[in-house]
Amino acid sequence: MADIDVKLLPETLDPVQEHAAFLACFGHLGAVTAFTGVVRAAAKDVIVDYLYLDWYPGMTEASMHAIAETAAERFEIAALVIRHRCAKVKAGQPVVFVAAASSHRRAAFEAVDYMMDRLKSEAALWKREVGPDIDHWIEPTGKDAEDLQRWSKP
Amino acid sequence: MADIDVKLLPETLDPVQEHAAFLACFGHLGAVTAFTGVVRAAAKDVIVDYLYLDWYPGMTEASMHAIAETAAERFEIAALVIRHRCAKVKAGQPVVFVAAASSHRRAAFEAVDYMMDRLKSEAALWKREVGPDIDHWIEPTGKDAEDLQRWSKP
Amino acid sequence: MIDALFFGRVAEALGQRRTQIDVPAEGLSLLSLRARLFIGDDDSKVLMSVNQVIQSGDQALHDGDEVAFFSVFSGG
Amino acid sequence: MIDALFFGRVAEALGQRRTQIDVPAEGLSLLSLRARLFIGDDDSKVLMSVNQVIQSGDQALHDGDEVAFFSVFSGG
Repeated sequence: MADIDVKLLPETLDPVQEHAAFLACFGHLGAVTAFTGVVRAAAKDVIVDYLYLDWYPGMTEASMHAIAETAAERFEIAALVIRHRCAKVKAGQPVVFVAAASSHRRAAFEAVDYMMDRLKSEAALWKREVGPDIDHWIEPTGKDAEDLQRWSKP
Repeated sequence: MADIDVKLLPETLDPVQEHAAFLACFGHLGAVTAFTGVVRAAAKDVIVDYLYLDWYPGMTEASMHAIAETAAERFEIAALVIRHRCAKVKAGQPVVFVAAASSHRRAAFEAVDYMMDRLKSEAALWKREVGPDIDHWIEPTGKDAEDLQRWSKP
Repeated sequence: MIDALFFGRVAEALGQRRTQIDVPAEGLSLLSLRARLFIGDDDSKVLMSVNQVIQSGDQALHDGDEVAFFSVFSGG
Repeated sequence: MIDALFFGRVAEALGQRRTQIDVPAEGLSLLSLRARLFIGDDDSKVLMSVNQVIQSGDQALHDGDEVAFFSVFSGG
């Protein structure tokens, strides 16, 4: 059974500390891939002050756990971690951290890539982008659907 | 021009500190992918005490820099870092750290994946595996050649 | 009593995040609850869950159920 | 004088990492240097570089050149 650790964080996410902890526990497996997503201060030239991520306590964590479990099984991964912010996340702050450890380099890459694609569209989160000239809910784009589609190929 | 930083390290490599420094400089771009390779204590059930990585001062750094430059150009990456150990690297110690920062998640994944595949076969390093029952030079396997071949597809 | 929760764009449109509804004697289905809450039928992007499991069709609701209405997910 | 360097399996086989060779009056080519250093011709996996640039064919060497012989790379 894979070691899966998922946390939804309403206040803060420290990717450096998460990476350190994950490497300390699972680095010995040989290959560790980590992805960090940070809120950008501008999206298509429009200033973003913060994201607000609405969440459904219980269901959100379960949806992220399900994604990690599928990834662990599909790519034969020994350890996976997902850390996702919710509530208000200011520009420049980390919003998501995902890592995978395996004895196979390729599997670790694919598992993280896969989890990120699924988190975009299948984690029970609702993202709102707020700035001086904007305040709107983000919905998955055609690109997101395309990214997800990659994984249904044989 | 991409920000490329390559170092060959004969004594120690700290992936946590490297990740922290890279995130601090380039996290604001939005997407950071990092890969850490650690020497495994066993390969195919044979105990490994350490790797010895022979290197060619000057040429080794240049070969890694060339790999990073090609990756930056091919995947339109804003910042790349490669840290590679040389000399004696004990089991459990990190041997390689590669990271890419971009505003595009997929590009950051692909650049790191690509650099790892090329480092395996095209960095001017010679890896020797040493343990109680083994002492041999490692040469790229068919799998490594296959991994590399992926990137020559259109 | 049924707990009805709202998230994302739906919460914003309704101006509330939660309401509680008694199950009438004649019973209550998921889609009739949705209509009663004035969650527009024309908006095909409203998703529903019962006890945290996403449901796409209609079904009878029971006392103690937790029902939620929300827009499509966007995380990551 | 030419600086000849050896790495990896080649350094181990020769039992040395470096040697210096005077260019004879009649000149010296890369492949003749290789033969002179007793680096087996049967081992197709020996790679060569001149002034840190990998070379696959033969070429004349010059005073001050840095020549290296090594096995295939394996990093990562």
